[in-house]
Amino acid sequence: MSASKKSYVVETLRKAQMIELLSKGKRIDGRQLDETRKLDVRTGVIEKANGSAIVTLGNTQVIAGVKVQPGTPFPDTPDKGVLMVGAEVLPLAAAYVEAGPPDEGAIELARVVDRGVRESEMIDLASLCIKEGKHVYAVFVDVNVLNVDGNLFDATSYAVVSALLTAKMPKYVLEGDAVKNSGEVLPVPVAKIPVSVTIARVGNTLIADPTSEEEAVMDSRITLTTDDESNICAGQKGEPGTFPPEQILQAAEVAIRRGKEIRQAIKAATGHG
Amino acid sequence: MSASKKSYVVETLRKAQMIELLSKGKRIDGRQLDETRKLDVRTGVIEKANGSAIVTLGNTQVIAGVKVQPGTPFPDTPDKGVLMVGAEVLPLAAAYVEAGPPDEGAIELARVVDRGVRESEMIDLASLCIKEGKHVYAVFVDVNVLNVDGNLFDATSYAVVSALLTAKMPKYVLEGDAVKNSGEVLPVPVAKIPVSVTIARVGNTLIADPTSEEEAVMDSRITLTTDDESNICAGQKGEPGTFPPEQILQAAEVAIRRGKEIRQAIKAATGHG
Amino acid sequence: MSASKKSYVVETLRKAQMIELLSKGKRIDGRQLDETRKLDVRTGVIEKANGSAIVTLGNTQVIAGVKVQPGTPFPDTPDKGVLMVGAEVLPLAAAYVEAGPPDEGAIELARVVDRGVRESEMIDLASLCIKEGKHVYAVFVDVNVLNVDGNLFDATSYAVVSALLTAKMPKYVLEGDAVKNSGEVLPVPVAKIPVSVTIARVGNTLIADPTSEEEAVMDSRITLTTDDESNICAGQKGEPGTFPPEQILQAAEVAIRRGKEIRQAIKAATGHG
Amino acid sequence: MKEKKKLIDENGLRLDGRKWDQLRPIKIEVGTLHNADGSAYIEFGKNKIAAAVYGPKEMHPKHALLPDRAVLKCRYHMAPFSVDERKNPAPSRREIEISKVIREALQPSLILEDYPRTAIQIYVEVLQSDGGSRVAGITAASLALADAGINMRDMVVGCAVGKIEGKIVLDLDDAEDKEGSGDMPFAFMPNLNLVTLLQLDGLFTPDEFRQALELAQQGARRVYEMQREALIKQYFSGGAGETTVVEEGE
Amino acid sequence: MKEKKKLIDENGLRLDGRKWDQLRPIKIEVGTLHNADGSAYIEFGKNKIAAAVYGPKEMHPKHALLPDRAVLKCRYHMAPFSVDERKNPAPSRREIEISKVIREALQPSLILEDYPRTAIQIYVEVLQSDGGSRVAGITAASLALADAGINMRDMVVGCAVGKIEGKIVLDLDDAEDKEGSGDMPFAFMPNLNLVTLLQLDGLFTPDEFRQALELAQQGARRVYEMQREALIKQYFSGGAGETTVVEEGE
Amino acid sequence: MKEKKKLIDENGLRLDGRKWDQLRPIKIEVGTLHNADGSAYIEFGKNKIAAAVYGPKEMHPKHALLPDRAVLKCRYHMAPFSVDERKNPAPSRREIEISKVIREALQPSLILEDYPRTAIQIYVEVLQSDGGSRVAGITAASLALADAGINMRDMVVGCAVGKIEGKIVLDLDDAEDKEGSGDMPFAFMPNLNLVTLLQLDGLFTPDEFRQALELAQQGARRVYEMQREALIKQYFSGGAGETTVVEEGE
Repeated sequence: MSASKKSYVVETLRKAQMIELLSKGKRIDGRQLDETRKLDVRTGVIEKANGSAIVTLGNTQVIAGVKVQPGTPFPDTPDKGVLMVGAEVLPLAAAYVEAGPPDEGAIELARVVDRGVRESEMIDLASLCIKEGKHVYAVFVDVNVLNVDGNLFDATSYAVVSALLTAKMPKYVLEGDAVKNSGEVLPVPVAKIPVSVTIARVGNTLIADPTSEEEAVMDSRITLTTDDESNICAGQKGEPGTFPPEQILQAAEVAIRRGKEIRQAIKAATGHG
Repeated sequence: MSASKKSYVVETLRKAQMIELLSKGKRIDGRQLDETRKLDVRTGVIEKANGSAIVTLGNTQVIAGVKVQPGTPFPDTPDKGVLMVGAEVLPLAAAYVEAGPPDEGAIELARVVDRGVRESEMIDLASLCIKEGKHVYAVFVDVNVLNVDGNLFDATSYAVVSALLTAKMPKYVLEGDAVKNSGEVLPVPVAKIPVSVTIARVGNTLIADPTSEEEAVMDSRITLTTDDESNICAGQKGEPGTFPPEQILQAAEVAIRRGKEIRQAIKAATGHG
Repeated sequence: MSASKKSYVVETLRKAQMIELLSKGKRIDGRQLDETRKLDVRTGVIEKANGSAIVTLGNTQVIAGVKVQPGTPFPDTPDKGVLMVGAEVLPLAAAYVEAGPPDEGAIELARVVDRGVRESEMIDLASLCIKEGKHVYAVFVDVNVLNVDGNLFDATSYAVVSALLTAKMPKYVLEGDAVKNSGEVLPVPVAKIPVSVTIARVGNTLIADPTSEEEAVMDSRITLTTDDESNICAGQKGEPGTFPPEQILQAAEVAIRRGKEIRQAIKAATGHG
Repeated sequence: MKEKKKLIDENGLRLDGRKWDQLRPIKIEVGTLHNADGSAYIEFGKNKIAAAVYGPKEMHPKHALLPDRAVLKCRYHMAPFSVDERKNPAPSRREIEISKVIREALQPSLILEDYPRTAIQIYVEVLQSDGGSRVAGITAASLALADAGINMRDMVVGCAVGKIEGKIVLDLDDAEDKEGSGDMPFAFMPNLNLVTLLQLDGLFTPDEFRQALELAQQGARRVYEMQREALIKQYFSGGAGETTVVEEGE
Repeated sequence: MKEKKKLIDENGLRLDGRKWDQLRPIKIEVGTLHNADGSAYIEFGKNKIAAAVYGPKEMHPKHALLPDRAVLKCRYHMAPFSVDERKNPAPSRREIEISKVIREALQPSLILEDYPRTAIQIYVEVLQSDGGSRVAGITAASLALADAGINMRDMVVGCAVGKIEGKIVLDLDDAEDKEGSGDMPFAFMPNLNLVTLLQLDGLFTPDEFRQALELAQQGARRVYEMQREALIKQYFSGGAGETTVVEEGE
Repeated sequence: MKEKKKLIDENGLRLDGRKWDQLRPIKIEVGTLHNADGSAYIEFGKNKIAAAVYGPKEMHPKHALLPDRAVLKCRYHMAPFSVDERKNPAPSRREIEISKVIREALQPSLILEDYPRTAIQIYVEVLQSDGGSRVAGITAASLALADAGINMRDMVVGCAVGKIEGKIVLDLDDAEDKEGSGDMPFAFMPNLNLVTLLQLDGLFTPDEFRQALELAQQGARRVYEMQREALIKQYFSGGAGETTVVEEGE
């Protein structure tokens, strides 16, 4: 049973208990405050996709699949490939999830992960143009959440990045004005490896990579994405709480430090080590 | 008032009563177990459609209209015409029906009828290509249910088939790269006449062409569509009940036998006799 | 607080009171029966739009914006520009309005205003063709209601007309088969100035330009649009009440007379005086 | 609307041979649908329209019921094959607007206070569409309401008037509607002498508007005769329970 | 369906080397998802399908609950990356129909009367799709129902039969489904000997239909052996609470 | 984001003549809408935004009410004519996300516990959009909440910071947002010194991030002065009930 859907009465009790524990620097599952959970990355799980990855972060599990198809560029970027990141929290992933069009939470999730990939310039979209204004590669990355136990942002981000790092796409060539599959296979042109780290604020304490139980009592969270050079390339504060400015800087420090470890783990799992 | 929406209490009583009657080989309306209701087919009822038919099966009444327009082929069948069958149970057809997008029942209805026409290769789609990959005839068949009294599958199937058998379409020709109406009129190229027969299981008894009252107590139904040579070309078991395998073979026997009679009736009514 | 959403109990009391007042030829806000409220028109309020106007009619306030873009003609009018009028009653405009797709009231509003512009041939759509069958000017007029205090039909109509009268559009020219912005700027080709006037029937009395409070007790309304030569170019009776035929003729007389005054006011405010 | 074809010939006859004040052929049937509480079918020119009524019945959602009268609901809908170009079955903005004006045209005729806390649902299904489908639909729906036994103050009957070749004429068909320069759908309670629907597109001088309003009433009263005949046949000539057909040809 | 490729070679073997009555490789796991009340995962050829069950749980909306039994709900859904061409994530008409037939195929096996006024929700998520995804999904969903501890009369197990090169064969894969001339998805309660799902597309003579029905039962019984083994391992071999894997390769 | 144009000239001035730490011209009005319980209007550069509040009011649907506090709802919406290319009026995914972050940015300032079992609804309507519309919308919405008399812990005030030509600058406009290399929308409770919204796109070194956070607070405090002035004028200078205008030009 997921704890992400907050029951107010339970929440109050739990929160008091958890804050007490946190005040002693302890977490319910024994982790350090800034420690992230065990990360498992399996790639190439969906043969019909150009790239795929199942990421397990604690009990949170997501699957990402990449599909590359010939497409039409957006009018304002006629010389660039198209990248689309979608996310759905499958209703089998937690008791509170309902089937239907994505709610604001799933939309935020997809958009934050999309910006993390897009703004870091992870994918060299300029090299995905086939004929300016007419034909480009369209890269669809779809993420389905299979089990919810907190911190969907990071699990999704790692799955997307791992699927893209291991994706192979057909080389498309022009034949007259039409696009043809050349038969050759290329990697998706990856320039950087952005890694997001989410820090929750419970009471006045910051904790990294919150579980559903921790999310149920958090006041706010901040997700910060860093690139290989420890630049911050995406950020999103969420939930109806606040951060003092100095805690945002602390969060950035954790995101950079833990981000490096996670980037290494992803590189190792995807053969980019 | 329709009886298709099941009220559980009434259902239990009715079912006991009906099973008792059926155990004596009798039906409420006096029909034999494998007897279908009176079928009336009127074609050419909508002048603005390329073909049309109103089919009355007992108190169930449906209208089908065919529209033929120039269209674009599906990418995986560039040399074939497009056939689309839609069905809507109009809200005036029964008290339980609500306006709105088609529910799962209407979607199943449309898809089963569509497969019955498509998989039997009733329409020679290959002859409906104008220019491969570019222009084909698009045949839309839309069915509206006007009154519900059971067995919408068969009434809809007969209406679709009758409307197609009597449809006339403009002959389209190429003029440069564009499609033009030549002024000539052609029949829709019909190769076969598929006929569906639906058998319901109530208790352990099979009955053909159930009314709404019978549907309200049935355990399951099976719709089997046969072609002119008594091949089975579509099948669909429905409702949350079961069939012993041997009753499926019995149902097939009824579908073939009654199908022949109904095919004759449709041929006669559409001038294909 | 808006009074447009009728509370039945209050409605009955109010209506009795208002009918008594009206029987003495008086209105709650002191107006004559056929008097319209103070009209204020401000144009050019949205720099990013090709034309715009905020219209304040009593406490009713609406904003209209015009966007002109290259577009494709409708198949049945290949030699004419495209005109689209949309209307949304923003949820901030009254307590009863809910966010979501436009309801039947908003759809009626948009369609009546659209017909008022379209059927009066206010815009010379023939002159908005760039290349027959291929490229035309598409003129979008969107109206957002900011505050509801009755008679949205007329306020919206005046805003649309004022925005169109002051709109400037780029001159598009053909370059090969493509459309290019020439850099030149043209006015939108306005041929006439249609003006709608809405008359409500409360009991047996007709009143012009009803407020929300008056609408809450009206039996029916009629909106009549006239052009510069006092022809009637659009009409719409609404609400579940009636009009005796002779009152429709009275309403037409008021619409023509008051329409002239309002046309003058709009001309003055838009520099067409 | 621009006039391209000659819509009235030298003998004063319209494209389909009618005179300026002549209705298209009409056929009316009552009690046509088995399940509905009331139903009627009308052919009005090429219009073929089924109308049905369900109710008074339980109101859903509960919070929208009215404690002192019935809620009236109406859906006007066109079959995909009812028009020249296949129509998407999802309700268009046009259908939503027409549903509203039809409901408002019928409501004044109904004594909804007799059915508090209930809903009465009207369906108008256009199987084939020609000019004037909304007013033909109103005529049929009013019959379906009577067939359902809903208490009424009067019948409602519809009829359009238009302007072709500069002349006000009765009951435009599709071609006239498309090529003509004005159309005015109209609905009326003939015994109470009250207008329940009026829409207008095109250009009418004040005087033409007055003529159009007069002609619409005359036309509506003629349609009313047929409507009444259909009801009388159905209920007072032993036809109750059966389908009654009334036809007016030319 | 037209046959273009040679689907059975001179040795009687199919494109992937199988004999006419041979199943594709199957792998089954039970208890794979942490939050669900019951779950299972199946690989059936290239099909990769996760099934999960939530319930019995509170029924929403209240007015749709049944006083004497549980309401069974089912969603069959394909991931956008599960098929060759990316699929729009919104449910297609195909997915809506299959959700219905899967629900109706599983319902006869469940003793819903034991859970009045509740809802039981089944999810079938196709992560990768191959021929026969609906029947593989049924097999997995029946295991998820058992894993959730829902009272059952029997397991349900699915298996398709098809016609290629004029011959009735077991368990079509994607290529055979596309190029073959008939497909018959089938689901079965093996101990009660009752058919719970049957669909058919293509052309079968009455005799072929009889053969197909026979072969489908044989195939389903073979899948059932694996299904049973997975359950026994999970619950009677100390594996409870852990994920159990059963594999049948070729 | 790629930098193509020269966004800062040799005198250190930006395209519109501003210095690196300078805000665009701002105009604020309170109490602008007649029907809303609270309202405000802001012009922030070319942004023109109306904000309104309805509530505390009855919560629908009932089952979603909270027994111990109000439910806060928020809709951020752009008019079709507010942007260069006409925007479809249906809410985009972008608008849905921004509605969420605005709500979460305003909620910490409100004492929702004072209004159990009710709903408070915020509307932010962008009539013309420029860089920073979400934070300008937050500034206006916080004023509308105050104007509606909702109990608050502090005001919320928004201000973005960005990176152009490798330099951290205050308050990007549309051109700078498009051509620049980073944007960080930010909202703040100035008296409590707490951040309520922070988003970030682009590339910031850790040091730039620290600078940006500092500059954002400075900018927000400057906007707060205007916000406060507008409120004081409205409520303590005899302006209550009237519309108050505060302007800061350059």
